[in-house]
Amino acid sequence: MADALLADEPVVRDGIAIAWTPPAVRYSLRTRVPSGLPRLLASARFADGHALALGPDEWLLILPDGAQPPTIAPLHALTDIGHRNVGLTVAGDRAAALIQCGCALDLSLATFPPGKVTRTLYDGVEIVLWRTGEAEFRIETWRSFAAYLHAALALAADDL
Amino acid sequence: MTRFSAATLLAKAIGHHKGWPAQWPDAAPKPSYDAVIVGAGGHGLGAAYYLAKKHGITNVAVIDKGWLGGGNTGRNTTIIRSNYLYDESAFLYDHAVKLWDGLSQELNYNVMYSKRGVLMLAHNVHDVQSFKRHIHSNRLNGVDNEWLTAEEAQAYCPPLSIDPNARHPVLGAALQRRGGTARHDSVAWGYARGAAALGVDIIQNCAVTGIRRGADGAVEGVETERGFIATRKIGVSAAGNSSVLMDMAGLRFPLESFPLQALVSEPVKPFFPCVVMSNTVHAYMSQSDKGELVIGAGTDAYVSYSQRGALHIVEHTLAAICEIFPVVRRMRMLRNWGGIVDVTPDRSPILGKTPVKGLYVNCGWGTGGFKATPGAADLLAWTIAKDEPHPINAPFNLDRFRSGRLIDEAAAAAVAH
Amino acid sequence: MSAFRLPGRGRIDVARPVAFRFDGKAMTGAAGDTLASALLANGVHLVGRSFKYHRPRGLLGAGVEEPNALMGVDRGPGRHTANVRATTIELHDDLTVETQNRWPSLGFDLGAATNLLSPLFPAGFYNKTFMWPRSAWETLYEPAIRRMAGLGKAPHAIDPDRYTARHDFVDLLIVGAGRAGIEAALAASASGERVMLIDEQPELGGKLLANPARWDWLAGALTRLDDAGVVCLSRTTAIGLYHDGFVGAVERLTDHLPPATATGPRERLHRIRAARIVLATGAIERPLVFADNDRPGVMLASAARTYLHRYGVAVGKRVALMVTHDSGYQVAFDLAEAGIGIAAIVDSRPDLDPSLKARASDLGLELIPHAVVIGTHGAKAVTGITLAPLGSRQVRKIACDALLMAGGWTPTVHLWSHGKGKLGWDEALGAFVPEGEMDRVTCTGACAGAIDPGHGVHAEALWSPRDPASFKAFVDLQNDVTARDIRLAVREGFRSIEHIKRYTTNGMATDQGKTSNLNGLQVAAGALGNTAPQVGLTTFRPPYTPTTFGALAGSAKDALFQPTRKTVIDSWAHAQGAVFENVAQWRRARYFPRASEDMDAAVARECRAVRTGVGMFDASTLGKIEVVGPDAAEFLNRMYTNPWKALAPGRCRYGLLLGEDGFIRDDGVAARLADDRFHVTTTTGGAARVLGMMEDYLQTEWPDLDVWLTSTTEQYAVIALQGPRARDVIAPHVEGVDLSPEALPHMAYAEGRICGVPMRLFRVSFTGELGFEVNVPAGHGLAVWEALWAEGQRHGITAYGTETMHVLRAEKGYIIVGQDSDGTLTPDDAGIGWAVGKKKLDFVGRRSLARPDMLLPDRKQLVGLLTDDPHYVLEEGAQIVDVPNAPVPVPMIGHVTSSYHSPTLGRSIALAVVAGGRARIGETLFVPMADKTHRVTVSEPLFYDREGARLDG
Amino acid sequence: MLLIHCPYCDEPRPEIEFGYAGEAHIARPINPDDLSDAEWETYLFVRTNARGRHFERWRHVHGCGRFFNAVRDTVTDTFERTYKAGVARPGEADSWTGDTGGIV
Ligand SMILES: Cc1cc2nc3c(=O)[nH]c(=O)nc-3n(C[C@H](O)[C@H](O)[C@H](O)COP(=O)(O)OP(=O)(O)OC[C@H]3O[C@@H](n4cnc5c(N)ncnc54)[C@H](O)[C@@H]3O)c2cc1C
Ligand SMILES: NC(=O)c1ccc[n+]([C@@H]2O[C@H](COP(=O)([O-])OP(=O)(O)OC[C@H]3O[C@@H](n4cnc5c(N)ncnc54)[C@H](O)[C@@H]3O)[C@@H](O)[C@H]2O)c1
Ligand SMILES: Cc1cc2nc3c(=O)[nH]c(=O)nc-3n(C[C@H](O)[C@H](O)[C@H](O)COP(=O)(O)O)c2cc1C
Ligand SMILES: [Zn+2]
Repeated sequence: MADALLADEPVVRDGIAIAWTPPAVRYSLRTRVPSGLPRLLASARFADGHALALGPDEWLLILPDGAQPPTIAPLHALTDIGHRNVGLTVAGDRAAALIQCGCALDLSLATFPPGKVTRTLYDGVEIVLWRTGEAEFRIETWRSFAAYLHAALALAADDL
Repeated sequence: MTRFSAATLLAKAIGHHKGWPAQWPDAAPKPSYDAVIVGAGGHGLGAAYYLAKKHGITNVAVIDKGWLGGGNTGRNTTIIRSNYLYDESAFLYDHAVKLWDGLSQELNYNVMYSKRGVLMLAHNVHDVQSFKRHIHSNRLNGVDNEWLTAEEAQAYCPPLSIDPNARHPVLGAALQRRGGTARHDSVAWGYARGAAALGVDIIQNCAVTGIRRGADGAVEGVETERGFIATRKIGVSAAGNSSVLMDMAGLRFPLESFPLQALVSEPVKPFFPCVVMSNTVHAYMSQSDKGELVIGAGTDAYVSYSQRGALHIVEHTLAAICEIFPVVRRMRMLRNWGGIVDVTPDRSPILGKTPVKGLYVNCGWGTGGFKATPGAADLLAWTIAKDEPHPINAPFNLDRFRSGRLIDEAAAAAVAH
Repeated sequence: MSAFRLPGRGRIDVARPVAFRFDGKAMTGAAGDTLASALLANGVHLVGRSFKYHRPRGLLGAGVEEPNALMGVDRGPGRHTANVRATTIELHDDLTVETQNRWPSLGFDLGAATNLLSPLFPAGFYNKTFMWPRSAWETLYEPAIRRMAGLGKAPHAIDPDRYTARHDFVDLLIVGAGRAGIEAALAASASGERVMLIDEQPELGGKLLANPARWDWLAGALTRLDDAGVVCLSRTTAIGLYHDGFVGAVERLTDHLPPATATGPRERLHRIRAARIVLATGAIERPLVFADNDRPGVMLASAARTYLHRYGVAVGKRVALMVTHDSGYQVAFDLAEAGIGIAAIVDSRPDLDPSLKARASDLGLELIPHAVVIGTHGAKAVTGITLAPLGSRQVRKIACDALLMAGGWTPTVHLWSHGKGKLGWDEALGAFVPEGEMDRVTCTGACAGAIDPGHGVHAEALWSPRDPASFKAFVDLQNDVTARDIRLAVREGFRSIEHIKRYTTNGMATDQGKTSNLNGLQVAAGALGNTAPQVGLTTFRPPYTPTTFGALAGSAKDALFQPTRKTVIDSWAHAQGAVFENVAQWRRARYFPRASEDMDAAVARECRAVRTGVGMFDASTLGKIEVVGPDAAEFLNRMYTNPWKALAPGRCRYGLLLGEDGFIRDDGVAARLADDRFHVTTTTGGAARVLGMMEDYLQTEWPDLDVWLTSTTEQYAVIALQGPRARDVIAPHVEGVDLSPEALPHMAYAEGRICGVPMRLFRVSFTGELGFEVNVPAGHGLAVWEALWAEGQRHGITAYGTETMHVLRAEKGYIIVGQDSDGTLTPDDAGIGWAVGKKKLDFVGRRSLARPDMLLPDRKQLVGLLTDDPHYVLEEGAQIVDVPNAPVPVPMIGHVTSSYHSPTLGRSIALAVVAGGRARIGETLFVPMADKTHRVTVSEPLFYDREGARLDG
Repeated sequence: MLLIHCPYCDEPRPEIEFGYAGEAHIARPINPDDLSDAEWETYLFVRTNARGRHFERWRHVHGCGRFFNAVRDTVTDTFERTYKAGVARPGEADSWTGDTGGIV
């Protein structure tokens, strides 16, 4: 991708690494028949990637670059949002503490364990927050908010 | 009533100020009145004053559930201006601004009306178009309002940042020079003193709990915490609580009550000469004669009668203030409070008769009724006295929500206050 | 070491001297000092001038309650902070402070003349005067009042410091780390819960820090808390308690460090959500109210104890005490034991605790029961006091260099009250204490009224043989409110404590009445003949202590104030020298000036290019919503005014969206991609609003419809190619789409590939020319743009911005929602009644269109205006009248909504809304400007290519 | 900042994630044409604005995206309960036994 913002160097601080994710295929999947899909706020493996439950009838599918659209149960809607979203990973011992600077959810392991995902806000910007490991998160946001989000996280990392 | 002047002040000083009488007596309710005003805010007290002064109706009570002036009159950011877009609004608010001028002398009470100018900042092309529309309309209505370039705006208000690289650069501003502020408490006190001197009873700490209606549907009086008071004319001017009062008369109104917060900084030496408002960045500020910065912004989002609000609203407000006036970033917030504002669907007030005979209402001023205080009071008094609205408040009737003849300043310009 | 420093005492490090400057004078203190303790150690009591009367003032307290010692702290350019309490300033090297509200100097202040005139300035004086002559208010009085206003220096430079924030989640938050707070933390520390203990002071310990006997326990307790993982934050003030266990707290990170060594953010805002909250905020000692109780050297007794034990400083050499409460005795004993002379202990009570009496006599202290101080002496420091037995005129003078007041204790219930906690009157304490329950919150320790050091009496002002109206006995030292001001207020009919507060300003200063509210209440109660609980307290409001704006604004400044949304083509536009404008959160290229072109020249060139060749426009910011599901057409049919069901896949339609009130909310073109799939566009600013509105109807009114909505605004970059040669530019790069007018007519839609990437192609025009809108996945947007730009060079392609787009569409009379319509216009008003499905029985807003006012003939309607002078461009927002030169108020019948010079027509054009406008077409109307009235002719709102012939290129 | 229990996410979430959406249980008339101007006005504009127990709508807009209903005391700002859209309007606080969809 030719986006300038994606060319930024990863931000590395003590206990924190912030990096853009590689290109991916993404779909918004909507259905009333959620068989084989994770419950709200959960994530699960799906096709060659993951399904992230964002609403009672809404999943974000993140599949490897080049993946074909998945085939799913009847009565559903699949919308391509692969270029709408931009992904970031925030990893390290202080990853949760960093995200906690701008996110009003309790990110302790007890209330936000690995695998949990939700839409929420970081400093007023809507994000999808997905805990991929004890010390690793993936954040998805809309493309035009990504630069702001990245700058806000980098500044918070400086001031943590 | 002792006349207030420098001379009496000097005379009383010699007696260690022991000779001052009460500015208004604390009245006990009588069994009946010619008119009862519910709500001793600036609007209600003023209405009683004008009923007595202009219409000769002096057997009037103003009843409040708390202490007079303790509602929004006592907790607002005191911005006064009349540069509204529509004729109806411009005439309404300018009626008030004309009365502000000279109010201190009329009441013999210094309400500290300060014509320091209200500057409204334009940050984008849309703002510019909208403000110009106001300015042209105001000029033809005889309301002062002028366009300033960004540089002129900064010259008028030096702490203003006009950095062209700001997130929301200032492209210019509308200035109403007659706009300004007045001392909120003094307005309530001045009207209370003036009304009491004309024979009005001011009854505090006495909540109205019911409105009694006769077989013909007309009002017969109010039930209060201190008993029934008979009257044929009730003027309700209860700001945030208007729905509650209307409900007592069996009426449901197009109103919702929201928390609105304000805050003041610690006092510092004067440096901020006027009132500045920005709807795009969303905050407004002035500096009081005591030195504190008086700051406000938008409402909290939900219906509430709690007179408090959330910290994130304050965070946004101060971020906005620091963006427009970066030099205040190190100033400190001294106190932050909330009021209850009742808002109509078109953000304009309802001032007139109700479907219930003898019941008159003045409500829905939302976030901007302080500036209207003398005007609203005068028009409410007129409406009560004549049993019909004055031409200025006639358009602000309840029927408009049925007919669709809304007076929607906000839709026209996204302008509050 | 200075004469007032007591060797071997305090928690300071005398081995580490700290140099600082006070009003320009070099002084030395010790590491661990506050500015206040360092000044006292240097024998300085005079630290400020009062607000109104400019009276000399000294330190009253030792903590945040301090009303007098307000300093301007200077930490370098942009780093001046006004009104900082000397008692909270930690001494560090290079500390530079100056006193406030005095001129030319603290010792000699001309403002003190107001003290002489003070009989003319009782409470509320300004309401009574300055009214005549009327004009003098603006020219004379108000400017004079303003000059007197304020305390600290006004800010003038931008603060270079940073502020940061975070969210904290705990099971238990304890506010206040005195004994009570620490014990609460210890009790919870074994539970495995997340416990957080915060205190505003630099060290945890609260009152224990002034009690050396407890220091070992304190140190042990803090170690245990640390071991148990309790998060302990010092220098962290809980500013307010909000809904549902939310507490805002501000941690000061750098102000205690020398400016040169301070790095990182200055303050951190903690947004704490706690399952349970324990308030252990302690209690504040009350001063006493008597004549001239504001003289430097008159202090709180507990403060003297704190200075002694915590800072190793004697507040005087010969100290007198005025007590109404037992707690003062402990202070006297401690001072005496430290070798400080005690002039006398004056106690208003006749009967004293025998054990205290015995202890006093053991220590050889003179105890004067049943007597009160009735005055103080000295100029800028107290040199003696006058006292009298209660009810007697037999006054006696005693020399002293400090007078300590012990008037009892006021629990610090601020946060409890922020949460709307109830308060009950505690007669023994003479104060309000928390009462009843609050969800999640409890109080403990002195805050809860658990104050053990004996008992006392509480009175309004102390008795005096003199006429109380003849002297100043201060209640609120910072705002110069005296007992007689409060009595005057009551006399003048201000009977509610809230009125008294506002009339006298008692409790409204920067200390928010921490030492004055209770005394004010007592004086008021006395004057009213009521009891204190009957009179009640004023409302506590956040913040507990003044809080930096920057800490609340946080990192939200400059580029991080709000996101600036940029399209993927923005960088290209920037490189081309585009001038941008803000539209909603987006920045959009407004025009692309070449060389020295101004906007008009650039726009004229851009317009001509589109009309005669081809122009290229970044339309990516348009909102896009993908509406998918078997009921998609039915859903749009209900939302929009237009009919949708018959629209065939591969076709587009202009859609108009109303609010339920019948007024235009948004518009856009939608394409049917398949039976069950639409690509709907919205205005740039309306995208989020429209999606929210659609979700609302879908979820709550028509949940039975099988439709799903997804925002795809940012999925696609949108490149508009407009002009007769538009097809030529894209044709070489398009695969899989027949671009011929027959196969792809106006308002058709097709999918294919462009430059090798997938494309959604709309044959639409917002300019009146042949037009295409190419939607490609955003990540490819710039590459496609650049490829088409390169291709276009052969056709003289020109990039154009929003301004040209506006002119072109105005020539065609296309409205812009939000500019030509303003939330008060119906479809018919806007001249787009054709977009309303006449056969539709319902859609959002339809019923409102039948309301009486919507049917009136004099509604404002969209028309065109042509000025008599073709070179004059009307101002947008200018008002329209039908009678020229009418007197003010001039009846206005409409206004100009859009107005431009049309390069195509070589003249000015305008759109306007005019009452009954369509019936006035051909009429002459007037646009009165300040300098001149312009004649205009009403026209159709369509100025160019009436037949629409150019749409096909 | 209020803490609001989203009945869909079934966990408490901070106020900033939500949008307030006005009074609850005001259904859009099936046939608006059948309504008089006064009835239509009532539907459009007239609100209970209760001081005390208030039925209101919220949307978990920056969360699961769902609209839902709540009963809240507008004097204390405390939520009595939240419940899913479509669930019948609860009666008095203590007598109500319907599907809570998550009690606060
Ligand atoms: C924070 C804030 C900032 C504002 N800023 C501005 C501004 O800058 N400029 C501006 O023009 N306007 C502003 N406003 C709006 C303005 O304050 C109000 O519109 C105006 O003061 C209303 O005056 P009032 O006399 O009608 O109401 P109030 O002063 O509120 O008086 C109503 C009275 O009715 C009493 N009452 C209620 N119920 C009963 C009952 N049952 N029985 C007896 N009495 C009852 C209340 O106790 C109250 O005293 C602001 C409001 C707030 C809250
Ligand atoms: N000896 C005396 O004269 C005297 C007087 C009062 C209390 N006491 C005793 O001291 C003990 C009281 O201890 P305690 O723990 O209740 O009170 P404390 O005064 O020792 O501690 C309270 C602490 O809370 C801090 N604080 C207050 N408000 C705060 C806020 N908003 N944010 C952050 N910090 C804040 C204060 O700075 C202080 O450090 C009791 O045992 C009591 O009997 C003694
Ligand atoms: C214009 C204006 C200026 C104010 N200035 C101060 C001030 O200097 N100090 C202060 O403590 N409060 C100030 N207040 C706030 C009041 O103390 C009080 O918070 C407000 O009237 C609301 O009342 P409440 O907090 O008792 O509910 C001011 C209020 C207004 C409206
Ligand atoms: Zn949810």
